[in-house]
Formats: sequence, structure tokens, C-alpha cells
Amino acid sequence: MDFFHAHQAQHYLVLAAMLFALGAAGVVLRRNAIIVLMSIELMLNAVNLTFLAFSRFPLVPNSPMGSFLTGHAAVFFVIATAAAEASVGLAIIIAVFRSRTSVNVDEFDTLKL
Amino acid sequence: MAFIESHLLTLVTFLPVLGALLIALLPRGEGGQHKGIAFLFSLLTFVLSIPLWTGFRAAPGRYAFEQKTEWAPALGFSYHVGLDGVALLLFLLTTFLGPIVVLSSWKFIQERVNVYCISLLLLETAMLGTLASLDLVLFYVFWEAMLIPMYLLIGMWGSDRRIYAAVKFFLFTFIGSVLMLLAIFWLWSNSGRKSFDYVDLLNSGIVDGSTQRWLFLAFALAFAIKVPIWPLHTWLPDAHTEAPAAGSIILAGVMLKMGTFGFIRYAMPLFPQASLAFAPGIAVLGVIGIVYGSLMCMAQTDLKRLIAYSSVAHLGFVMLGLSALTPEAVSGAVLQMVNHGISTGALFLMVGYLYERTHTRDLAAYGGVAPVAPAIAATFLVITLSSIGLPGTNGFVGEFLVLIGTFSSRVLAGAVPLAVIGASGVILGAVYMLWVYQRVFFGPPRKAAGHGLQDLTVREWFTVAPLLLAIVVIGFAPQPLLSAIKEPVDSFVQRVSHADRAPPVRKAEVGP
Amino acid sequence: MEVTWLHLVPLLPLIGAAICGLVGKWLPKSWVYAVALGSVLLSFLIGLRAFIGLGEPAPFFHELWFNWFSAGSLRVDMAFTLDRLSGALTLVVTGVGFLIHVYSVGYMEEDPGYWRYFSYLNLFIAAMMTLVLGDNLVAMFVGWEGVGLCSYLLIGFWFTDEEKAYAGRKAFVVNRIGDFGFLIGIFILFNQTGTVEIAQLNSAVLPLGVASMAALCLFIGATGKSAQLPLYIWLPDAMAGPTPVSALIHAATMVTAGVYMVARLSHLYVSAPGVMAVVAVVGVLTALWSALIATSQNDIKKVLAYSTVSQLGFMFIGVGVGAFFAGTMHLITHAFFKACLFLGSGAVIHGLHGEQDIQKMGGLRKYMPSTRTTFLVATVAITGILPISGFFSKDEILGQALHTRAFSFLTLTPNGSAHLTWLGPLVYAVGSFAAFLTSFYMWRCYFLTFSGEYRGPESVHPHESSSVMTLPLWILAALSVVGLVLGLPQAWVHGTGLQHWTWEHFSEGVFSRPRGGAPEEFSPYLGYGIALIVGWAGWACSYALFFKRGLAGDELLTARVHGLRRALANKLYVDELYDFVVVRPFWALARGLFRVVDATLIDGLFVNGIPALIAWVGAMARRFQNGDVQRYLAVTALGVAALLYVFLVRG
Amino acid sequence: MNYDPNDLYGVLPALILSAGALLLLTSEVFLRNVKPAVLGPAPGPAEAAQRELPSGADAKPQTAPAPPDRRYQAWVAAAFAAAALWAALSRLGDPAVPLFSGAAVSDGFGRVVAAVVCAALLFSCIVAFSYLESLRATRGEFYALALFSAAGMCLLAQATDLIVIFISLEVMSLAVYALCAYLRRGKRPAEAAFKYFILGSFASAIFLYGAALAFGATGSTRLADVAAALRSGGPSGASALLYAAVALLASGFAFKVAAVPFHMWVPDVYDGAPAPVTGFMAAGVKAAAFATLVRILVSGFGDASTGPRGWRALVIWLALLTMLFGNLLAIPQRSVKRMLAYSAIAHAGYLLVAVASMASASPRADATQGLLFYLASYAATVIGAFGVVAIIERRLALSGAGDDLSSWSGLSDRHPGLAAAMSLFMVSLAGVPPTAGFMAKLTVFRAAIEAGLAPLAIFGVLTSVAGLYYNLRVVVYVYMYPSAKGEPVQGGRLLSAGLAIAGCALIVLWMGIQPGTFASLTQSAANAFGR
Repeated sequence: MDFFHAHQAQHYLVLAAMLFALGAAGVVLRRNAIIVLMSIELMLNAVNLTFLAFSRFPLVPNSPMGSFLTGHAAVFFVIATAAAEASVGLAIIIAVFRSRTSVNVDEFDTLKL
Repeated sequence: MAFIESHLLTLVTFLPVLGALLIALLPRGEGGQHKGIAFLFSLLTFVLSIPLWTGFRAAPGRYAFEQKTEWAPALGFSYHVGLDGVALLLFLLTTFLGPIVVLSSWKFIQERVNVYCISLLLLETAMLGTLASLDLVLFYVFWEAMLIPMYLLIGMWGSDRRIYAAVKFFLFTFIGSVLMLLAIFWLWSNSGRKSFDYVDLLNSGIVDGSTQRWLFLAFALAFAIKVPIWPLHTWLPDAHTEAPAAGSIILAGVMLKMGTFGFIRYAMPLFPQASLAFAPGIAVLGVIGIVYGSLMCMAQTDLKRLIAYSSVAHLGFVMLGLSALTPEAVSGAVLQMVNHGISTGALFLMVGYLYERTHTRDLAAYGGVAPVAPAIAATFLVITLSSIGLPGTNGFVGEFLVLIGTFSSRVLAGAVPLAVIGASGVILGAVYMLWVYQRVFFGPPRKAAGHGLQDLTVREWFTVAPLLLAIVVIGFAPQPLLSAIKEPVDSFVQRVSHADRAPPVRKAEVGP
Repeated sequence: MEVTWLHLVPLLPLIGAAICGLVGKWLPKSWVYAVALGSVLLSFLIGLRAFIGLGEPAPFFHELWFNWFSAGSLRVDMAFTLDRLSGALTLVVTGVGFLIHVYSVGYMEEDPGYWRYFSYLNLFIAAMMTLVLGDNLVAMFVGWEGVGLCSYLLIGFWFTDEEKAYAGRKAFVVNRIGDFGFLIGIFILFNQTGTVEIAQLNSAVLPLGVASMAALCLFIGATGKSAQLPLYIWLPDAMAGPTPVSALIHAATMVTAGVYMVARLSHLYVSAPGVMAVVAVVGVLTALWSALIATSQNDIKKVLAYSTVSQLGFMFIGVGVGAFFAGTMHLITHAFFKACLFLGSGAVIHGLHGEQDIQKMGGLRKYMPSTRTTFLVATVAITGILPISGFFSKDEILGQALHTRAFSFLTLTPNGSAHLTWLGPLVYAVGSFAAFLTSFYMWRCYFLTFSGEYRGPESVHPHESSSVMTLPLWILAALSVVGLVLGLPQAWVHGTGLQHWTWEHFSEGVFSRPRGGAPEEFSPYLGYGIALIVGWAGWACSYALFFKRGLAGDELLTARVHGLRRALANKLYVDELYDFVVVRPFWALARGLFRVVDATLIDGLFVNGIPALIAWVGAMARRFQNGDVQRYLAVTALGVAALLYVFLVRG
Repeated sequence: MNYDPNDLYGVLPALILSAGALLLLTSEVFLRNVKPAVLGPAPGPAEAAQRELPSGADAKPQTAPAPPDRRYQAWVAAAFAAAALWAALSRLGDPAVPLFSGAAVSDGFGRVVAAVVCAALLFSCIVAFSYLESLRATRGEFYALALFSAAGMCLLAQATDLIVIFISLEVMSLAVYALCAYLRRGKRPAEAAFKYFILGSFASAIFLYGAALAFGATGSTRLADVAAALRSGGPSGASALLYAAVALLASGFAFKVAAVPFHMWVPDVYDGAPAPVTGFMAAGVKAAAFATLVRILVSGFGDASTGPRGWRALVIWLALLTMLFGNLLAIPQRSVKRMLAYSAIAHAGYLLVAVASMASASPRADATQGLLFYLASYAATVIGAFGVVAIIERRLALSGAGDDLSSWSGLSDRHPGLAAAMSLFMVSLAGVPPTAGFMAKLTVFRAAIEAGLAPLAIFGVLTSVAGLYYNLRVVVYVYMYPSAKGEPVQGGRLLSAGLAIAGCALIVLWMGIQPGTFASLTQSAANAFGR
């Protein structure tokens, strides 16, 4: 039984990991600040997927009470915070844009050394 | 009254801080008042420290005026102070030099007087505390607290390369002491009773030989830099040369002795086996210091720099005496500490006065000062003689005891050749000191003295006279001092020179 | 033991020195004189009183003044012993010292620094008395260095002249080299016996090696203080000081300290016969060497200086061959006539307004009769052409050298063959030649100065000095005559009242006997004969050359042995040699070490180099922080990857 | 999951702070002639006035209508901070109580950290007040944001559940991002905020992923359950997951505490942000982040501390790198602010030494005490230092050259008090007695020696020599160089900031001379992780 669950969890986990990696790559590689922001959201969503996978197919036998709920609750919290993060991020990007009419990340190098 | 009795040491130690606070509260402009207060408090400190001498009773294994109170129990260290004979002498030397130092710079220091006076007073407290403390953390706190005011003294009122000298001084001494700090922690965590108290640590047979060596080296590095022992001496000439006269006096008079004091109080008694093992090395370095320092003096063209190097030579004698581990040599070494404080301090005082008048330290510019300023010449001569250890001055007794004690040391390997080479310092001292004396005072007047210069003023007499008096008095009657240090010296020699026969000491739990 | 106030003997002059030095500047002249002279006179009287008190019940007086310092097993007292030797020395030093004080009143009257001068002079008496009376080596060393200081101060008395100041420094430093030896000697003795008291040392039994080492080191000290080879170079320069100083310090008293010390430690030296041989050889070589140089000097004081060195050589011959009484006797008589000679030369210089070159003198007997007479007497005494003090004391030394048995058992080779029995006669022969030279150059000096015609510039009008200066001359001349009593051979005075006055009898039991034993009784007449011949020969030579011809004789001599004469006139280039071999390399070494080790290696490479390196690395690493967010992100990601690696793969 | 209202007392400081924040926000409503501008581009008259101002000419009289008087906000915020501080201190000695069925805890450790945070907030508010006033930059929200972030910090210090940690982390971080961008002049603040935001959210995403993995491995996000799972091996794959989790969690907070190689954001952000904010970040964020790091590592993964996969080795390496590069890079800096940023990294290294010595049980109490002492003393010192920087900087506001060393020369002539205070802070940062910095160094390195980490300690003190060098350089300029052209800052604005700076200076001295008092306060906290 456990093995079966675990087996099924595998797919979701791998997918989530790939999503997370893609998000990270986007953050590191893309030049446009907006896209960078979106990549971060992608990473967060990968995490959500992981949470859900684990709570749907618990890896641990006799896992503590309510671990099922914990996973879901976590996801909701993450979604909420992600939204807040996005708003703040956008505001900051706008602020940057006002100071130098560009959202191209690799132009932001006034502060260095 | 009883309270005073039991807290006298603390009182004397922290009196200067009181003065510093007072000055800090005064408005900035009042230079005269600041100096006045500084002088008053340093004088008061000296006066109050006299009872320490009169009331001092040497007792084996005990410390006079001992006081132990809670400081930070949560962190495991306490406020524990007390004096043995050795500390007492240096303590009195410090309080004795205090007023002289303030008075010496009365005319020379004119801007930012308040900072100057505060630094001086804080420095005095730090030095007194270093000597008085019997708790290792307390000691370390005072030990490093010395650095900051000295750093300011050099850096703010020094001459051209003052900042380089100040930073060099601070970093050099700091590097040494941080490792000592770790060694102190090591002692704390491995001495069984988790205590920073010097007496406890001394009584708990500390650690096995190999660890002892590491710890000894950590301590010794800190002290060796302060002494300074060759080849760690190069901060000294710069600091001395750039510092204002007062700074040089304190530096030579007391601060260098903190290094040797550290050896005799901490590094060697705490790790007797290690110090017994390292004694020949220290002795060799001391002898190198004597000869090398003297040679350096002969190569200098800068008056203050020259005297700074002479300090290296003199403290070489001290280190030689300490490592000889005979009562004669060690008492001589301790006496030599005091003597060097007086005579070299006095030398820097006089050089400071010359500099105030001529604004040059270049030997080539000097010459023929004696006819125009006979009093300066005479005092300088007496100090010079004391510095080259002429009998009848304080310098002789110390050097003689060190050398004869070293020569007849059974513990120190190669004592005889070391003593003989060390004794050659007697010749070299005469060579360079008389050379510089002739260069400055004899012959036809040169640039510096060309237009004549003012002889000692009354104020300056007040600063020089006590030193001259001390030079002669100690020269003729050193016995009281020697009796005061007899007890600690004997126990020191006992402890260290018999370390190899000591009962097997407890093994430390953890290796370094 | 009765109260003797011995400590007052050095103390009074010390107080006098303090008074003159500290407040003398503001005191009226007469007071300074009163203090300076009075203190010395008083200590002379105290010494005299104690000296008279010496007798069978009290062969010596000992007084512990105070315990100077003591640490561990070392105990050093300020304690004084007055026995027949130190007592006699006390009288000589304070007595001659007093006379010279008197003389100085006249000599220094124009000098503004007279108060300084008398302060130093008093200080010297104090130090010298500490040296003489001190009952332990350390106290002796105090005096030993004290007199060195005074000679430094007095040689450089006119310090505005760089030359004079340098001479003083040279004297002090060279003496310090000797003192170094002295110190080591003390260390060895203390290390062996655990004491520094002379009395105990004289009763201690010392292994030959230790005794020899100690004796040798102490003798190095003696060569420094008493200007023997190779450390004599400072004494001729020391003539830069005022002439009375030369008389007191560099002729009569201080320079004889070495001889005194060897005699004082006779026990130590007799237990190291090899060192005694060294002493004798050094002494005779010095005697010859400086006598040679003295023949070609033209500065009257230089002549006397080299003669002093040579006479000190004679004294060391005496103590070296084990005839301690002879050496010390010559010490005393020499104090009289050499002081007289120096003061005489001082009077001459004074009368010629500072002229010291005997080539510019001559015919002074007309102008300064009493100076001339006293000088003549002293010259006779030192050359020994007539049997007065110098004759007897010097000849005693040579006679003892000839007959000594001190070396008879010494060998140079490990196997007992080749005993050094020939050493004594050899010393005698060379010493006699030195005596001949002495007579020669002293008469040369006398003739060129006093006989013939005055050769000085017209501007200078020679004149006799005031009585305050001539009086000491007369007294010293008289002393150098009556000094002969000390040296009368026992055979002559046996049983008479004079016997008690002869030094050999008087100093009975003060000195130890050499290991070989004293020489068996020998008749002095042969020695006297030879001595007379030698002395007269010297007189004859210089009479023929200088009395007849005056300066021409000098030129004649130069013409004959030109190279030698020039070398001698230049003091055989010893100063130049030392300068080239020792002094310059030493200072060069100092400068080199400073530049290479201190400035470049320690400071440059380590103290400043390492921080510079660190700062450079920092500046380089800083470049990486280029402000690009995504580089930062990449680094962060790499960090995460590294952590994951650590935990998952490697772990 | 049963809920007990009494648990709210456990998080009282956070509640007070949030309440204060809300109060301030709502108070904005009642202010006239200002558009509610929540971080958006709202060119109100105030900003119009600002944009006309050339930087550094704040002395010029204003032409535009004056903004509404918001000075009260500073004092309200300060009052709430004080209240929260009191709330944290009042229950300092009480026994530890789990809250919200183990999602958080109210123990001495958390309370001390909360106290530190609140004190930091208090002083920062006062510093910021005069700073903003003199820049005419007082708009709403500043203090509200500060209060929010502080609330996040307090929660962070108490949280024992990975989700709660994440949320409080975000509460703290989002507010701080906004604070960084608060000044809208020049490119620097916005850029700083942007960098901080991107890197920060990246790190928290990584942390969150770690949390997810931990959840997967243990079926719970409670640290306690994680610890239990570790103790009882768990199923086959679980341990691998757990180790991956600890790696990710650790790197998430290694970023927050600015450990090399997760430090890259620190210099730019500290440099670009307004000085008071920087001070607050350096003090508060560091404290909260370290508290959380310790909680995760010790009470979560305490049993995985040593051994081949133990996190002790990892922390040691992080500490070495951090101490090395922090000090190394600080040496060439000429901007004091930036130098302080790098030194903040270095100090993170020293704190990591304490964390490393908490790995083994025996010295854990001492190490904890050391950590807390260090955090407190560092907070006091750094807030004071940035307070002085703020005063110096604000003249040439944000032009970048505001705090070049040259503009510090001769400060002792113009402002003896400031000069003395700054020197004191520098000396304390260098760890020279008799200052708090020394005692902090003492507690930490003593713990390290006790834990047998002698080599680490030796390395640490040696790097601290470099620290001495660049800290002393400031003293050199302040005291030993002749006065620069800059004329003194006008006194009125100095007063409140001066108050805060003096307060910090007093604390620094007090903790240096009487360390026992604070140490005894933290006695209870020291045993938070005992057995």
C-alpha cells in the first residue's frame, strides 16, 4: 500500500521538481524583470504541487493526524503569500522603472563592488 | 575607614576615570582647566598609592589589598584584584609617572586638550588595572583597554607618520592578544572548575606538557610583542618616534613592562614545564635583543628612534633575567623593569623637551647644546649614565643582578655564554649612549642650538627632579625594592625551575 | 674594633662633590675652594688617623657601612677595609689629591667652570677611595667605574672642542671594555665561591682553571684601567684634560688601580701562575712599547703620558713576577714623582699660555726656577740616575724579575720539559732596556724644555707660576726624594729604626707568596750597578744629543732612523689600526643590519608585506561583486546545489 | 487542532506591533490633502515638492505646500515598540509553553530575540524620525511597515512550524523590501529593493521547497515531528528526503543571515537602502533569521548535527567562508555604509561559529547564551553606527558619495559627541574591550573552544584582526585627519537621532562593562535547547 502510494507520488514529485528547476532557471537567466517575477511564482507553484502530492499520497505510514490537511493548508498559505509577494514585487519593479525607464535586469548595476 | 582599607586598590585604580568623566563634562575650550584636573587627579592617584607601599606586607601565596567581588557570575568571571611585590613596584611606577606625564606635555599640547587628558587618565587606569587584576578576563579587558587611548595619543598628537605608527601599534599588539584570549578560554574550559580566577588556575595543575606548550606560546606571543622581543619589535621604534613625548614616556615607562610582567605573572607560572622547556629560547632572544638593539641604536639618525631601540636592548636584559630562573637574575629583571621605566621614561621626557625647543629629532641637527642649556645637559647626563648602568645609578643594580644571576644559573642551558654575550651589552650601551650624548650636547653649536635655546623651566624641573631623585636613590638603596619582591620572585623561581620535578599533572579532556 | 669613620673617607668628598656640583655655581669662589679642599683634607686626616692606628692588635680595620643590595645568595655590602696596603694608598690618593686640589686653585682660576671642575675632582677622590677601601669586588667595581666616569668628565672638561669630547668618550669606552672583563671575573668568582668579598676570596681554594679564567678576566679589566697593551690607547688622548687632572687621575692614582687590584687579589693571582706570567709579559712589553713611542713625542704631556704607560708596565712586571710589594712600592713612588712631573709640565704650559710643544720651549730654567728644580728632581727620580725613590722601587722590580721563581715550574709544552725559568731574566733584560729608554726620553724632555735657549714666539713671555702652584711642586719633589726610604734594601736598614719604614717590611703579610716561593736572598748591588749604568747611559745619550745640540739633536736622530722615527712620532699607527680593524667595521655592521634585517626583511617583507597582500586579494575579490542580480542569483543557486551535494551525494 | 485563546498571550509582542501598525495605517485616513499611496506611484504635493529638490539642499525653504504633519507617527510607533519590548521582557523568566498546539512556542529564547527586535525597532524609529524629517521624506506607511516587519520577526523567533516560519518570514521580508524602496530619490533605493526582493523571494522559494520535502518525509511540518522522525529512522526514502530538506531549509536561512556564498545581496541592499532601514535590517532581520536557523537546526534536526551528514561540518564551513570573505571584502571599501555591510557578513560568520558550537550538547547552553549576547550587542552597535551614518549621509542624500570616508575626516571637531559615539561603535564592532562587542566575542569564542572548535576559533580571531583594521580606519578619519569642508548638520534635526545614538552607546558600554546583567537575563533562554 505504502509502496503504491509512494509510487504514485513519484510522478508528481518529479514534475514539481522539474517545474521548480525551470522556475529557478528562469529567475537566473531571463533578463526581463517581469518574467523573473513570474518565474518565482512558478517556483512557488512547484512547491504547492509537492505539498499536495505528499498530502495526497503520504510517504510515511501511520503519518500523524491531519497531515492530509496540513498539506492543503500549506498550499493555501503559499498561494496567499505568493499573491502578496507578487504585488510588492510589481510595485518595486515600477519604482525601478520610474527611476530608469527600463525593466531590463542587467541594467540595474548602480550598486556594485 | 575599614572600607577604604579594603577598597584602596580599587579606589586608586579607578580614580583617574573619575577625573576623565569630570573633564568630559567640562566645556571644550577650557584647555587649562582640563590639564589642571588631569594633573590633580593623577597626583591624587599617586598620593593615594603611597599607602599601598607603606601598608604592603609580603605574605607567601597571598596578595596584598586583595579584593574579590562578583562581576559577571553568569559569564563566570569575577572582579578580583590584588598586588604582589612585583605588581606593586610597577603599580607605583605607573602612579609615579602619571603626574609627570601630564605636567610634561603642559605646553606642547594645545588643541583638543580634553580628548588628550581623557586619554591619559583612561590609559592610567587601564595600566593600573592590568597590574592589579587577578582574574584573567579582568586582566585581558584592562590589557586591551590600554590600546585605545594609546592609539589616540599616537594618532592624534603624533608627528608626520603618526597614523601609520598608531595603526601599526594597535594591530601588532592586537594580533598577539587575540590568541592569548583563546588560550584563556582553553584554560577556563579545561582547568576543571570552569574558572577565570588566576589563583584557582594557578593551583589547579593545569594541562599536560604538549598542550602547555601551545598555551604558553599563545600567551608568550602576546607578551613578546608588547615587550618587545626580537623580531617582533618593529612596531616600537615607529610608535615611539611618532608619539608625543607623553606617549613615549608612558609607552617606555610602563606599557612595555606589561609584556615582561605578563611573562612573570602569567605565561611562565601558569605553564611551568613549557616555560622551563622554552627558557633557553627566550634567553637567546633576550640576548639577541640586547646586542641587536644596541647595534640598531648605532645605526639611527633619529634621536627618539635611537632611544626606542635602546629599550629593546634593556628589555632584552629583563627577558634574559627572567629565563635564567635564579633568584638573583629574576630579582634583577624585576628591578630592571622599574629602572628602565624610570630612566628611559626620563630620556624620552628630556628628548621631548629638546623637541619642543628645536622641533627636530635629527641627530645631525644637534650639537653644542651643553653650553646654551647646561641644566638640560646635566640632567640628560645623569639619565644617560643610569641608562648605561653606571654604578651608583639605578641602572647598575638591575643589570648586574641579571648578569650575575644568569651566569650562575644551573637551570638555564648555556647560561655562561649567554651571560657573557649579554654582558657585552654593557660596552655597547656605553658606545651608543655616549656617542649620542656627545653628538647632541658637545662640540660647537649646530643648527638646533644655533640661536640658543631655553634651559629647563621651573615646570620642567618639577617633572625631571623626581626622576633624577629616583635614579640616585634606587642606585644607592635598592634593597627595599628587592625585599618587596623577594617573596614572589622566590616562589616564581621555585615553581618554574622545579617544574620538571613537579607531580604529574592532570591530563586535559580535549586536545587543541 | 674601635670606631674609625672609614665610610667618611669616600663620603666627605662625595658630599663635597654634590655641594660644588649642585650649588657651586652660585656660591662664592672661596666657598667652593673651602668645600673641595676641606673635604679632601678631612678624609686625608681620617685616613691618617686610621693608618696610624694600624698595628699588631689591629692588622686592619673593617667597617660595614650598609648592605647595598642582596638577592638570592648574593650579598653586596658597602663595607670598607683599611689594611697596610689600602691605608697607604688612601694616604697617597688623598694626600696627592689634596696637593693637586691646591695646585688646581691656581691652575683653574680663570676658568668659569671651576665649580664643575672641583666637583668632578672631589667625585673622583670619592670614587677612588671606594675603589681602594672597598672590601668586596662589587664595591671595588663601583669605584672602578666611578673613576672612569670622572676621567670621562674631566678629559672632556672643555667639551666644546670636539676633539677633547671624543677623547673622553674614547677613554670611557675603552675602559668599559676592560670593565667587561672585570665583570666576568666577578661572575666567575661568585659562581665558584658564592661570595664577592675579597677577604673570603683570599682564603678560598680555587681550581687552577677557574682561578686562571677569573684572574685573566680581571686582568683584562686592569689593562683597560691601567692602560696596558692592547688597551692603552686611551691614555695619551686623555691628556686633553686639564693638566692637574692628568697628574692626579692619569698619572698618580686612577691608572694604578689595575696594579692595586692585582696586588689586592694576590692570592687569586698566585693560584694562577700562568696568568702571572701573562701579566709580567704584558707589563714588560707595554713598558718597552710606550717607552719607544715616548722618545719621539714633542707634546710634553704626551711624553709624560707614554712614560706613565711605561712605568705602569714596570709595576705590572713587579706584580707579575710575584713581587707584589715591589710593584705597589713603585706605584707609590711613581705617584710622587710623576705627579710632580705633570704638575711641573702644567706650570710650564701655564707659564707659556698653553704652549705644549717642547720644540717651542727651551731655556725655561731662567724664567721658572722652582718649576725647573722640582722637575729636575722628579726626572732624576724617574730615570734613577741617582739613588732616590724611583731608582730603588724600579730596581727592586727588575731585581725581583731577575731572581723570580714564580714561573720556574711553568711549562709551555704538555710534557713537563722546557720550564719557563728563562722568562724572569728575559723580562729583566727587556725591562732594563726600557729603563734606558726612559732615562733617554725623560732627559730629552728635560733638556729641550729647560736648558738651551728659549725657542718660543716673542709674543709669549714665560713666567713662574704663583706660589699656590709651586708649593705642591716642592712638596711632591721632596716626597719623591724621601720616598727612597720605602725602597731601601733590607740589608742596609736591618735592625735600624728605618726598617719599619721600608715598604717590603711594612707590607709584610699583606700579599700572598707566589707558588714558586719568594726568590732566595740575593745581593742588590749587581742590579744597582747595572741600573746606574743604564740610567747614566740614557742621560749621556740625550745629553749628547739634546743638551749640546738642542733641537738639532732631534733632527739628527730623525735623519739617522727616519722611518722608525716617523712611525714612533705617529704612535706606531695603533689608533689607525684599531679604527680600521675594529671601529669602522662595527658601525658598518650596525648600519647594514638595520637596513637589511630591520627595515627590509622584518618590516618590509612581513609587517607591511602581508597586510598589503591581504588588501590586494580583497581588492581582487571585490571585482566579483559586479552589481548584476543574476550573477548573485547564480551564486546563490550554486550554493544551494553545493549544500544538496554535501547532504545527498557525499554524505 | 484545538485552539486556546490564552495562546495569544504567548505572541503578545507580535500582536502589539501589528496593532500599532494597523493603528498607524488607519490614522492615515484622517490626514487631509494626501492621497492614500500604498507604495504605488502617487505624486502627491509632498512628493512634487521632493522631486523639485536637488539632493542635499534640504536647507532650502520649500515653495510647495507643506505635507501634513506626520511626526506623531514616529512616536506612536516608538510607543508600540516600547510596549512590545515590555511585553517581551516581562515574561522573560517564565517557563516555555508551546502555543497553538506546537505551531509556535513562547520560550526564553524567543522572548529575548523578540526583545532585541523590539529594542532595535524602537531605536530605529527614533533615528528614522530625524532622518526622514530632514529629508522632508515623511510619508505614511514607513512606521507601519517597520512595525509589521518587526511583528514578523517576533513571530519568526517563536515559530516551530515550517509553515508558520514561512509566513512570518514573508511578513517580515515583504515589509522590509518595501522599506528599502521607501525613499524615491535616485536610482539606488529602488534598485536595492529590487535586488533584495528577487533574491529574497528566490531564497524563500527554496526554503519553502525544503519545507515541502520535510513535510513529505515526516507527514508534518512541526519541527518536533521532524525531530521525532529523525530519531526513529523512518522509512527508506525518508532520510534522503530529510537531508535534502535540511539542505534547502538551511540555504534558505543562510541567505537571510547573509552567510557566504548566500551573501551577494547584502552589500548592495545595505548600501542602497536608507541608513536607518539598513540599521534595522542588520539588527532585526539578522536576529530573527538566526533565531529561526537555530530553531530549525537544533530543535528540528538536532540529532543530525554531527556525523558525516551532520550539519555541524556544513555550518563550520559556512562560518569559515563567511568570516574570511566578509572581512576580506570589507577592507577595500571606502564607503562606510558598504564597509558596515561587509562587516555585517563577517559578523554573521562569528554568529555561525556560535551555531556550530551548539551542535554538540555539552556547550549548547553557553553557545546559546553567546549567540543571544552577540545578537543583542551587535544590534545595539550597528543601529548606533547606522544612526551616525544616517546623520552624515543625509546631507548629500543618496548621491552615493554621502558617506565616503573622506566626508568623515575631522568629524571630531564638528561633532565631538558623534565622533566619540562612532568610534565607540567601531571599537565594539572590532571586539575591543570595554565594549559589548568584546564581551560578545568572548561568549561566542569561549563556547567554540568549549565545543572543541579551536581551529575555527583561531581562524575567527585572526580574521577579527582584519576587522579591527577597517573599523579603526573610520576612527582614523574621524579623529586623526583634519576637518573636511562639510559644515555641521543643524542641531534641531540632530536631537532625536542623537538621543537614539546616545542610547545605543550607553547600551554598548553597559554590556561591555556589566555584561553580567544581560547574561543573567538570558539565563533562562540559554537552556531553551537543553535536552
